Amino acid sequence: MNFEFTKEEKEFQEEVCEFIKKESTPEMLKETEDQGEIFGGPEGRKIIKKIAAKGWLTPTWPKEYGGLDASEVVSYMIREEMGYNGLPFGFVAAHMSGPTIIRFGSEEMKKAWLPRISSGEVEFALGYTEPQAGSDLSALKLRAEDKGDHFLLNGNKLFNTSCHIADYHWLAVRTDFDVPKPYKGISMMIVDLKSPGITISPLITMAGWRTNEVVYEDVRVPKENLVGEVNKGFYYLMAALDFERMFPLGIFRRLFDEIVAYAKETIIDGKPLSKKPLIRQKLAQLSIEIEVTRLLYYQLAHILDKGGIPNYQSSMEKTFATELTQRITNVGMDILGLYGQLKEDSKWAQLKGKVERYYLTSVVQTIVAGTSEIQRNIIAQRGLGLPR
Amino acid sequence: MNFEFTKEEKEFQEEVCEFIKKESTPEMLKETEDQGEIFGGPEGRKIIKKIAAKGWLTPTWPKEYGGLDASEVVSYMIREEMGYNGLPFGFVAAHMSGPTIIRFGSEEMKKAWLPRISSGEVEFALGYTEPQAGSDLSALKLRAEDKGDHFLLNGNKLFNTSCHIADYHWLAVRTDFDVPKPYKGISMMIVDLKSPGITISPLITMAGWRTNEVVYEDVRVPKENLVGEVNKGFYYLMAALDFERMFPLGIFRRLFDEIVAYAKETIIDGKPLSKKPLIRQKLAQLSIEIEVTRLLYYQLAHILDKGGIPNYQSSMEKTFATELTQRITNVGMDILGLYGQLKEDSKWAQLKGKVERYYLTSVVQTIVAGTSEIQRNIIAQRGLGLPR
Amino acid sequence: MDYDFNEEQELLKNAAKGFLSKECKPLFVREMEEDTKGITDELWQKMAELGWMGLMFPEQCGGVGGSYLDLIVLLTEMGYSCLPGPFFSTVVLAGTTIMESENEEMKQKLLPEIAEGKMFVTLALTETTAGYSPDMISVKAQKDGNDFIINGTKLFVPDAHIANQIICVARTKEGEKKEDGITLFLVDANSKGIEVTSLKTFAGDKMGEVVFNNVNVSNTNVLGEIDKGWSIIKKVLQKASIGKCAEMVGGGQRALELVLEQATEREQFGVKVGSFQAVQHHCANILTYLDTSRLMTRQAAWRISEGLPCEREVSMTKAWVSDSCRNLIALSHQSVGGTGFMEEHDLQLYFRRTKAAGVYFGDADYHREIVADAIGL
Amino acid sequence: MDYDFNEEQELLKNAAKGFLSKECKPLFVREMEEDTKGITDELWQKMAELGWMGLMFPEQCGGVGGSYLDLIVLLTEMGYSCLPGPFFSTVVLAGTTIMESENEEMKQKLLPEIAEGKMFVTLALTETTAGYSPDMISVKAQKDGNDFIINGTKLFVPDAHIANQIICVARTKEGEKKEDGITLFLVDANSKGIEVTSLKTFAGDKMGEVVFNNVNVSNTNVLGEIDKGWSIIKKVLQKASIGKCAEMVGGGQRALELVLEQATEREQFGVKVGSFQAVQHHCANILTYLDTSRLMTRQAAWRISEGLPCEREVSMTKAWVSDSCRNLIALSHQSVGGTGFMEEHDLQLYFRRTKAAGVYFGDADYHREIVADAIGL
Repeated sequence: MNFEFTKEEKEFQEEVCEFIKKESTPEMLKETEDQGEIFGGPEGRKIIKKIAAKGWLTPTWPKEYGGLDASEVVSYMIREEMGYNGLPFGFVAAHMSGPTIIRFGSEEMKKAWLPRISSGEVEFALGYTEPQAGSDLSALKLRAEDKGDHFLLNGNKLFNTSCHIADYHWLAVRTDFDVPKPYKGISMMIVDLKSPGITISPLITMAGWRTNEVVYEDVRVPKENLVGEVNKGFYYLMAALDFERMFPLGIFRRLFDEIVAYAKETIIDGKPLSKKPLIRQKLAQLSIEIEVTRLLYYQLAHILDKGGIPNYQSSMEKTFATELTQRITNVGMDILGLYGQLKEDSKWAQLKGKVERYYLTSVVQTIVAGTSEIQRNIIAQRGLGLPR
Repeated sequence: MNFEFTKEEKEFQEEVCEFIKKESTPEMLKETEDQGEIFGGPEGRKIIKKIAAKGWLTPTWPKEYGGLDASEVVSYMIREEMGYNGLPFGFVAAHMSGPTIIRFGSEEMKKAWLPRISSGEVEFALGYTEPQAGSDLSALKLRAEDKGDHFLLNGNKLFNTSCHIADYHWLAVRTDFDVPKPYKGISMMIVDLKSPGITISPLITMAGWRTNEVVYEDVRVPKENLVGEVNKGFYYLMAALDFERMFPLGIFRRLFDEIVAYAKETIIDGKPLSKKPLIRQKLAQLSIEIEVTRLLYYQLAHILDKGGIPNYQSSMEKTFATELTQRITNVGMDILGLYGQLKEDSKWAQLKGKVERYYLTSVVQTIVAGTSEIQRNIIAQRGLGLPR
Repeated sequence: MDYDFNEEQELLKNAAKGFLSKECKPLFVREMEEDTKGITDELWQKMAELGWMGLMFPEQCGGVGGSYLDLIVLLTEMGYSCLPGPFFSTVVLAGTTIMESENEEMKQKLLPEIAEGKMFVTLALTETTAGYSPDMISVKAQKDGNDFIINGTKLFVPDAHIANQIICVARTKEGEKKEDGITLFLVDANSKGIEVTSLKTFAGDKMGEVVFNNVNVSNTNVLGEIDKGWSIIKKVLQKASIGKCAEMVGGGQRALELVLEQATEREQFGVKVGSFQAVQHHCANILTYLDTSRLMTRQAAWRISEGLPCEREVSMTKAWVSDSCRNLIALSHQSVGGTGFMEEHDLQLYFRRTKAAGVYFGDADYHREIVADAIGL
Repeated sequence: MDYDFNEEQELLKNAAKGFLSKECKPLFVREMEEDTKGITDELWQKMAELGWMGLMFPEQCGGVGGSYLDLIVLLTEMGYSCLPGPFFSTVVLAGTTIMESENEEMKQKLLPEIAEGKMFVTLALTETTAGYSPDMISVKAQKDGNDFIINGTKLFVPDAHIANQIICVARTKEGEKKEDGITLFLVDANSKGIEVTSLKTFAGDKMGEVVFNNVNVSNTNVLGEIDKGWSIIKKVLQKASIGKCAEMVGGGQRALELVLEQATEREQFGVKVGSFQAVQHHCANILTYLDTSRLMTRQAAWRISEGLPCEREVSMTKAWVSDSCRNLIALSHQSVGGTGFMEEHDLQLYFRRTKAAGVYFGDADYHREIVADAIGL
């Protein structure tokens, strides 16, 4: 039993942090925040290419594809530190598409895509959700008709977040329209987002970020862009979730540390807020829950490093961590009181308006990538064998 | 709009409290507590007969049946005060069977039973739950076969709480065995608990109270004991719930007041517990929730007095109040700390061990008379029209 | 017991609902958030013509002679429609302060102007300590002959940017008891030495920093008695707290409707979203928060309106409603799913406003502490 | 990182589970709650023969030379089976105190006796103030030549009724710092002036009031250094806190199994109870409480076992597990329904024990306050 990093891992962690801090620019930090921590903007691409050059974007990949053959613990640690230090930390290509290609893609596809992904050269946008297919992805309708040498795509995607700054769409489409079980007619393909016939329209979230509606009208996709076999897409998609569902708390852990600093520095009634019993209890409780999340998070890496596949544990970590983000921002707003409402560019704003901003963004964390309700179903059904 | 009792109601409330306090004996109070606040023991019967003689057991009933033609507000207030002052406050005959007989019973049945009920002479035991029929009462199986001049009963009831001290069983039985919708084959009847063939076996709860398993073997029940029409029992049963589902918080409100007194009197570290910020917050929050319950509770009476029928509001009051009982006892245990575990007859026990005892009993409040889960289904489906 | 509004109140409610559904659509709400003024003259005048500004002012002051409870009816509907603009600051905060000051001259001078929609007034109460207790009043008003000289900074002053008059809560005496020595001054917003800086808030309402730099005020501009202003502010805070509760209840009602629209229309896994037990239980909890918030708000408003003792009930209500409505909105977002996170979905309006309303005039922790006192702890 | 027990620990766990499932059935647990002694000689001797009492004692003191982590493996299974009796007081409390005292003579004298199951020892720590901070130690030991005279009342002393020896935590000096001036005395339970009164507890464990009335103790019976006993007690409290967490985790595991039995067997409305989403979500929350409690407990136990700094982790864990396991049991009761409220259903055993374990050695509020200090608030 061992709950700490090894000496080497600790040293590596320091190296990562130092490198990030050295290479971070205010422009990159602002871009990341403005875009809702997604990757693909020009500033983010600059620093990520440097990080990728060190193998840190895809540390667990084989060296031949640009990885380090490193452990999952190391990989998880890097992502946590990237989030904590204000970098984008979720990469569709490196963390979802890449592993799927490694596992299910043809040799040609591996050669074509993996080096470009691991070097940080290309980014994908997730192409799952549709207006009528949210929690229930099997209901997706975007049609891909087999036209011999290509597929012809028609339909709509909704809330496909990175499409306006990513290069390719990691797209789930319907290739069989008459199967009795709808999930059996789904395929995965890689689509150039600059393809003729694709219209990307912005949707603005309450947090001020952009997400997108994407309309496909007679878009031609070459056959070689099909991932794995036709009609097996739902299986790939679900398998990827098993491997990749996780939520690094990093950015919110950073916010918590800033709230703690604020409570210690802010004097009301002649003593720091941090000496008020109610505030102490609230912050102590959050620090406990952050520790709980750390254990749940690295448990996933531990399971993978042992050669296993996280079962319900990913759902548990995702749910616990994302619900915690809302408790952190709630307590932050409580502690800031009337100051909590002031926006970044307002006189008297505290912590650069960060608490207010994160308070807004935390709302969606328990909804995207599988709602808390779906996750609890999974925990009960997969983790405890209760009936579907 | 008016959220207070009228002057007359306040005077009446005082009269009720004074009478209860004057007539209460230590034996009665102990018996009530030992039995889990159910009615039927010898001491309880003594005082209830006196209360019934004033019309307070069935205040809303017509005078001809032993009532006062009083408002529901008055009736609700009496029950709340009875609970607060340590009396039994739930009466199957007066509050569930009686109103059903008034609404659905024949003239003969009314004449035969209502005066005996309103005078506190007889008490019924609820006969709904069976081993396989808890939340789903429509699954009940106890067979009542039509034998011409009588019914012949065979089967089992479970958790039928008052059977060992009540006089009659207010029994839901199956009279039609082949209906496609099982709830359509249920009838209600009144059965003398001393009938040959009835075996009542004790089941002890974790709170130390007794409830019962009741076995019917070839028990003969006269036809005139059928309530209303045959096979309409489920309808009567559900209608009664609409009218009578409520939870007077009284006994737990009393416990809260005693915990508050304890917190004010107990000096730790040189100051009363009631001056500790965390304890102040917890007790203040409970006092708020008790106030919320008061409003929900009298809302039911208000709706009835306006001539309406509470829809989802009874489920809401029941759920809120019973979940609050658990919060009250939890906070009480927190405040008592190590003392909380000491039982009544132990040296150093505080508040006569009441907190520990109520902590145990509060567990079942969110389960009996419809679990919180069932209540929330009702609130969503009836209150908001969501699909069944 | 009678939990219901009377017939006139029901009429007022329906009229307000009808009017606001036409004049204060969600798009307008969003526009006003971006607008520097935060209200249109047109809407303000229409509201004045409906008698809303003067609803609870006496008839002899140009008002309708309604009760505080009538005002609550209105505020609930304003919360339902997210009405922007200075109604709360001018009518609820300033109007109440002027009424409670029992200064007939001031009432005659100011209330008709407010009632006719010709004047914006606000209350400058909180400071950088951002709290509502009397010990947090440090802005000083120094006597200077028949005048007073005010110095200091007021923060989070609602609608300060458009106020014609500002009621400044200032300290005129240092006493042992912190509630002694506080005086209310009516200050012309154009007075020399006043500087207003607008603050951008996440709820989109308009707040200002108001700096008083040697601002000269005549002693005829004192509202209430010198040094005894806090007793007025206490009453204002009670009415304002319950006013915010009414807004939250109105907003909660709308949030529930938005959830039900989604739950009864959207399908997932072949059935309506609203048929999932998890969604049903979220909805049941939403309804419980809403109903209990409404009942508590009505009771407190009724007690205030009747002049009954109400300190305990007001703080119970503000604590309960602030917490409950925040929970209600969180459950609403969870039930609606991704769509509800979009700017164009109205739920976000209620998310932001409910959070702000929960903090104004004391959050739940603050009011629970008052309740603890009130129940003798 | 390695979250798993090693092979020997897995073996120990399975052996303990097997043994307790035979020797400590629920019926036996109930009998022992009523039994005055609370344990049978037979079971105690069998446990001694398995080496459990001496598991973490050094081999030269008749022990097995295991680690604290090994003990946690055992305590988890004891929690799973609700093991009654004085194992916790004799081994975890007293055994640890003796080990930490680093008094070789005492260790040689007492540990082998404990390991062989021949001696019950307990720790008399808390008093009528019922708290775990050093300022709550008021029982006095007055120097009298080479002896000390102890006077005062200890409360909530576990298994005092059968203890052969009592370690009394007494004040020998009044200092500025409350943790100075505390000394630990090994007192023969049969000493003149000791009076033990059994207390009836709702968890069914045996607690006592121990009154010291001019009890004479030789200075050779001091454990650790005079006036410096609190540093030992601090370590004992850490090990005891996490020991209780292990018991709660074991109990939580059993509670979950009881829920699943019901959920997969019982039908209502024509389907298994466990197919209702509300029940599934209760179960998901139960599993989350259980897994996180287990992880936190393992981490804290590992840190203690390795001699790493652990104050923060211990208090985090005790706070988290106390709250979580109480919630876990409440959800379990709600999921099982009426049957679970019956005395004959085992869930009630866990309900009572979990609540008691949550309070022993500091409840969640108490430990959160320590965490607040530890994170620099």
